[in-house]
Amino acid sequence: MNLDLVATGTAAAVVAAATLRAATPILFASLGGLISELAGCINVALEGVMLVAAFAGVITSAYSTLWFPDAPLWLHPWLGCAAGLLAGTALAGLLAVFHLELGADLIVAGIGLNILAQGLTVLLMAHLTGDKGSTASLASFALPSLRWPGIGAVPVLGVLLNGDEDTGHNVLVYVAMAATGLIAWALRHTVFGLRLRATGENAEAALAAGLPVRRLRYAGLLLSGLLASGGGVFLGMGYLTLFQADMAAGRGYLALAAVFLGGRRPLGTVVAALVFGAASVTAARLGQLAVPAEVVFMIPPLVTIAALVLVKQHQRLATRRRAAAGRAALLSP
Amino acid sequence: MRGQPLALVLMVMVMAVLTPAGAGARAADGRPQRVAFFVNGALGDKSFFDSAARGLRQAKADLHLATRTIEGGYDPTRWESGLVDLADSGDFPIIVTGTYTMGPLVQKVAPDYPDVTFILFDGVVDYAHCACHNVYSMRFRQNEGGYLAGVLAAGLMRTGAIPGAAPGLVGLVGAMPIPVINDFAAGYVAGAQDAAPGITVLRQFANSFSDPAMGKEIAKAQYGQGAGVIFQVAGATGQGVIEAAEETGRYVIGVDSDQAALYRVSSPRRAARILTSVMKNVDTAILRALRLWQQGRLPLGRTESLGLKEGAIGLADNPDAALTVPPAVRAAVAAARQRIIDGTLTVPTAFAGGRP
Amino acid sequence: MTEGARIALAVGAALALGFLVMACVTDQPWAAFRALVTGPLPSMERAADGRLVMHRLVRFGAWLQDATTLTLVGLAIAIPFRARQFSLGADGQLFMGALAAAALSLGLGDVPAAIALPLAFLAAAMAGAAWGLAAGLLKTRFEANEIVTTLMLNVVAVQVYRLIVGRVLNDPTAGFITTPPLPGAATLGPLIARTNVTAMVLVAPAAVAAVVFLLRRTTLGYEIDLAGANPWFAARAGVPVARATVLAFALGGAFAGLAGFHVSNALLKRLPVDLTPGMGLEGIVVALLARGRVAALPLAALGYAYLRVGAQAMERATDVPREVVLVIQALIILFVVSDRLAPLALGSLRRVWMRIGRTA
Amino acid sequence: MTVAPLAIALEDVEKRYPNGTLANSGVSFTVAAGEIHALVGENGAGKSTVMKMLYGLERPTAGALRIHGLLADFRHPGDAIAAGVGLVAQHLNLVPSLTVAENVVLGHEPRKPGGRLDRVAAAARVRELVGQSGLAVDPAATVASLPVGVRQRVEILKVLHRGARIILLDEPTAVLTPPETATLFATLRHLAAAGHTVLVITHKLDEVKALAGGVTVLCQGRVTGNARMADVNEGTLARLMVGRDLPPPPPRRPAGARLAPRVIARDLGYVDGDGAIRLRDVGFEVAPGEILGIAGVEGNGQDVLARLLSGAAVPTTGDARLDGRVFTGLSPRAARSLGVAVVTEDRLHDGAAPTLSIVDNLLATRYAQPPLSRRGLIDRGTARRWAEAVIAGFDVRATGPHQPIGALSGGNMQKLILAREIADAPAFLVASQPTRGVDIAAAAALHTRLVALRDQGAAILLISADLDELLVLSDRIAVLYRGRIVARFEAGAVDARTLGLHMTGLGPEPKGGDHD
Repeated sequence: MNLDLVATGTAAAVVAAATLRAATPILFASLGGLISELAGCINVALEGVMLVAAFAGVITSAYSTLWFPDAPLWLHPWLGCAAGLLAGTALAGLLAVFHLELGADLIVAGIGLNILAQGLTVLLMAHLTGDKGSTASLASFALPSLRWPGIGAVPVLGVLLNGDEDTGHNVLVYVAMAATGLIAWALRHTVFGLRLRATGENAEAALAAGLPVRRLRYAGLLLSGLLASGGGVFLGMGYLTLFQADMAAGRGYLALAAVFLGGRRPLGTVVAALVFGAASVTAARLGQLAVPAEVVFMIPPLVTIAALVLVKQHQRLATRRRAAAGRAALLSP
Repeated sequence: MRGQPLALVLMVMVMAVLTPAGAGARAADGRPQRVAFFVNGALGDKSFFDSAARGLRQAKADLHLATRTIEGGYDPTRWESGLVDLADSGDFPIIVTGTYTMGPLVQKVAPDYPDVTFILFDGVVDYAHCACHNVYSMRFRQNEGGYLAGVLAAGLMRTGAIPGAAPGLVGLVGAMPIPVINDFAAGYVAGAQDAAPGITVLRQFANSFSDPAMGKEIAKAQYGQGAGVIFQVAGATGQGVIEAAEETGRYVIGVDSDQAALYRVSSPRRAARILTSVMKNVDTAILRALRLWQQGRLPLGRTESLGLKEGAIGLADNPDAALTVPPAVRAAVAAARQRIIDGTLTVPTAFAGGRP
Repeated sequence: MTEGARIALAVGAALALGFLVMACVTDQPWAAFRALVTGPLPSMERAADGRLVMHRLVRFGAWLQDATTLTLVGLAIAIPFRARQFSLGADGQLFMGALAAAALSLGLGDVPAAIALPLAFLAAAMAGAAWGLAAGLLKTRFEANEIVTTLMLNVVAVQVYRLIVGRVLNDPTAGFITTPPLPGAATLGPLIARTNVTAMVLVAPAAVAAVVFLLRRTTLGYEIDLAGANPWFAARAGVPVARATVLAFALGGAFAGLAGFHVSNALLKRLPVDLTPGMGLEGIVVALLARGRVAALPLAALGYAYLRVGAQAMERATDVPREVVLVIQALIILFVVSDRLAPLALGSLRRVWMRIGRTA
Repeated sequence: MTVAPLAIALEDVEKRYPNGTLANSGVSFTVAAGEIHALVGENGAGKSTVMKMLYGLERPTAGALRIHGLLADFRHPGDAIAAGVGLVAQHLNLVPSLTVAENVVLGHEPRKPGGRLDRVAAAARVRELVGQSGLAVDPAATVASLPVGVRQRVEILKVLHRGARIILLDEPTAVLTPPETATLFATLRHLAAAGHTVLVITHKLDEVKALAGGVTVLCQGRVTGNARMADVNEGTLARLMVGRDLPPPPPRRPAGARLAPRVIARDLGYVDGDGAIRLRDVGFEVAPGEILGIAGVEGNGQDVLARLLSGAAVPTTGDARLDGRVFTGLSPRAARSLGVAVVTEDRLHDGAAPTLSIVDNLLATRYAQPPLSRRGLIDRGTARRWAEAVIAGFDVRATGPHQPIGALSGGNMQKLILAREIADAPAFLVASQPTRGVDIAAAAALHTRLVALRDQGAAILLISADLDELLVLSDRIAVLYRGRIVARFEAGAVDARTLGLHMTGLGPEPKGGDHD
């Protein structure tokens, strides 16, 4: 095999593996955003959900060694994971209560909950650890990585499947991929998916069909919380092994953008999330060149805008083609 | 019924207005003197502000001062009013604040409150253009620490002791290209070049002080290119660099505080990846300044420059990584340190016009 | 129940809950609470010679300064909202406005205030408007979701701002990344000593009045309203819907740009690189507290700013950390927008009361 | 005498909305099982509220509902469905992006293990229901692609799928052609014969007569009449509904010499974004003082024609001239400035802004010209005075010029829309479904206004699904079928049955050329 080809392939695989890693939190959150959006409830609180989930996960995994000193070591990260999912879902539940029960505007309530998450996590962290910045001083755990045995030496594929350090991808990376497939399938093929889509598209019709619209919306928002929590837990217990104030760093908003960029469809959303992941990896790697960091960080937003414009132009061209064909038919006797 | 809550609020407001301001504020004899620490940001950065806060806590214990830390938040439009409010309240005879950003604000506020003493760390006021007789400022020569880090990193690479790393490559991850960070970097690059001429220093900024995930990604990219050691000057973002070091089995140099100490108990494996940390001893510098102030010996109206010589800058000793660094490299670092203290070596700085 | 009473009740409930949080983190919750509620007000003290002396004017000033910015960014949200566009772009528009005002002020150099100020003012408004226009055109020409485009344009604006402040306008002698101080002629002087309360404090309500007039009395305002109320109908009736929508974005952007002018030429008088994003989001909160009524924006801004300055006062007076303030802020936002909260609470209160009455 | 078991019984039902509006008060009536019962009344009489209460969408504030003798306290449509009640609403409640089968089974889906939707079973179920009821629909079609008449069939199938014994229909014929109506009625009779109970809301009295066995009349929220169909005639019903006698129908235009045409449309064709031909070879002339009626089943190109003629869409081929000047292909505003006015088909969608005030709605077409605005400034005083004059002149029931127009009844809203469109004395008015969903009295008033405009010399194109309306008002009638004009008639020389045949494509081939 050509050595150059292997080198290029390996470099590409490194970037691909990094992209997967960087895209996973966004992917989780954007799947969540998609579900609630399809149920007719835009979830702006994804950012806060991720933050709360990361916090609860890290703190619980660290403290579980104190609470359950006799438990096997592998259990602690999973306890943290469970706590993170629970806490993030609870925050989404709060959003649902404020919107569905108390009549709060969804977007503003979402912003409010983001602020609440920002304040509460730091407040609690300071209260528990005496540190306002991060939990670096706590012995917290990461969720395990899955490594494909026996392919570490295989060029390109080894890097792709087992990551650039041959440690394998975090289990949550696989969960995210599985969740993507599952959600795409469930939305299309299950009764629940049908009902959820019907609720989001025409709530009145869903109500008239006897669907429990409010309960479906709760389900949409809670599910979106659960998924976004997955992203938060990955940030704190996979990507990193610590909680840092404000560590979601805008990924929740990016995820929301991914939902719209992906045309509110599962596959499109996944592609958009990967694009955002790739953009941030590019930003991390382009910095070696003489490009100002500011310019690099403009890439993801500009790509998003360009994509929105191009998609529209594409649709327009298709429409124009169809219309031209119709016109020809009209003019022919 | 409807008007009642509003009336209650109004009553509270009226009562508050009638209460005299700053009751019991001015320090009477025998009561601890009150020190305010104004943070133009928030605590928890694991390095700079946290270190300063540590100094204040130490002062509270050692000097029996009553300290209060006020976090001004990240919105710069509120810092001026925050500072003026502290000075104006009359509650605090001395106000501590830091960073170059606060310099011009102190310069603006201090002349209006001649009875209040200001300690400005890691920042300066222009004494030539302001009547700042009540301001003591100190700046740090962090480039000297950066230089030692560079000597250490490049020296270690030259030994070829790090498996998989390219010998001619070291890395640096910064938070943002601000002068203080550039100053660390300028010293680091100079030190690396002096120790191993022709060595390449990879440099990248994360564009954020608080995105460890980004820090980790950048560090992985640099390690992936072959860097064996990365000097992180990135605030909380740097925690990601440290994690990347652990995962890739390479090394990192911390900044501001002894960052190995952070992990020594919780994660010894990680601590072992931190060769050392370039210490910027803001805490001891502040403690010293407050002590001098208490003794009436604080040199007001001037800037003090603090570096290796004064003990304000230094390398932390990390026993966990001690075995990693060969004696020859240690010796080179020690020699460089001595030459800087002696004044035989001048480290380049990122501050325009040399010393501000 | 009137809207005012409902909001008062919601704020009261949020403060009460906030008080509980405070009680958990400090042993002097009452002092903290008092500081929060009375912080922004100046206090009077009888001096030794019997005269009344005003104290804490700086907090009062901070209140007005904050309310000024908030009113302007509130307008930036409220105007596109009239055209049913949910713009989140006030942030980017503010950054571009501040940048334009500062760049122009520096570029003009030594010219009289009568020239420098109006030009900087206009430059800020136009830069903000241009940034708003971009979102508007993306919406009308390409049907790009405005929530996404404005969020993305915000990121771009912040990076452009950092690029230019850091690499073009940078003052190398400053020791931190910032522009040089703006020329005195281009900056606004304080109306209250030792504060940055400037003429902008009058510009903000004037801007609100102008917008109210625009929406109520001009054909453009009518077009914006109609385009927002029912774009399909507006189009059939002959209203230039796309133009009205784009102009609503641009107009909103102009006011966010003015908020930028307020930041650069009145508050900071130079631009540091670390101007934090997020003020645009505050604009959304203000616009929603005002329930979309433009005339109510100054009131909402004053109320919200009062809370924020009170929060600072609280932090200064006690050991309550600033994050408590974030929590209270969040609670107020949540409670105020929860339309059904007050009736629900009052209803259950009444039921409890009746039950007590029955058992008694 | 044995009493048939009662399927529906309302006992002194009151509904007061939280804002204080009293929609129903003391409403009592009964419907026997297997009966087709009509609920008639003017718009705003409270008919729809009764339906909503029976379907669990609203809860009565006093009184009781009984379904098959059991007290029904529905909190949610699910409860009503469980009790065997189904509703076919006036604004059809379907999810456009889903298929017919998915819409029909929504809420009661056939499942496969694992919560999966059984699409095969769903389609089979729909085919089975189609077979039982005779309502022809393709289960795999996407609802968005179906014409309104077919969508309504989907709604009925939906109701049947849940096994409803009681079927509520709210104005089911408003969007149907005569043949479709006939099919629907046959289906309903068929269902009633099979033991279903049918409650129909309508205000078309001939339909009541043709369909129902019993009738209940509502007026202003109260029951004003309750009778067996055999005992009443249309006149008595109308009086019960309106509370007074109806005005006579507008006088027909005296036949005279036809003037030179004012509006000439030639060869109009339109292709939409999907490449579908929606209109082709449409040509007609309208003389001043003439009303040209356009008949057709909904979705055969009427909406496209109205849009082309009012500047909302650009024709792919052909053009139309008003007094010699081309006015198609221009913007709506430019078309209006040439003297074209339009009453759109769906007043809530693109005929008005429901949340805005009456004044603001009236302003929409004239705000940019004196005397309502000068140099970009709107003269609010003049606007208010104009609105007050319109409210008085058109007998609009409103609290004042600042009331949101959406709070008015359909008839009052439509009066205001017509008032706005004819305020500038247009040379050409395109009126689409001007009296759809409007009560009898308001419809009569609107007709009078249209005739008055005609008599002033305006050319009017009247597009309507209501054949009675077309026959009464038009001078000539053209029939649109699949985007073409397939037949043309002098109004006096045609009846509803013939029109209906042409509308469904069953008429003889069109004779003659494109122009008459």
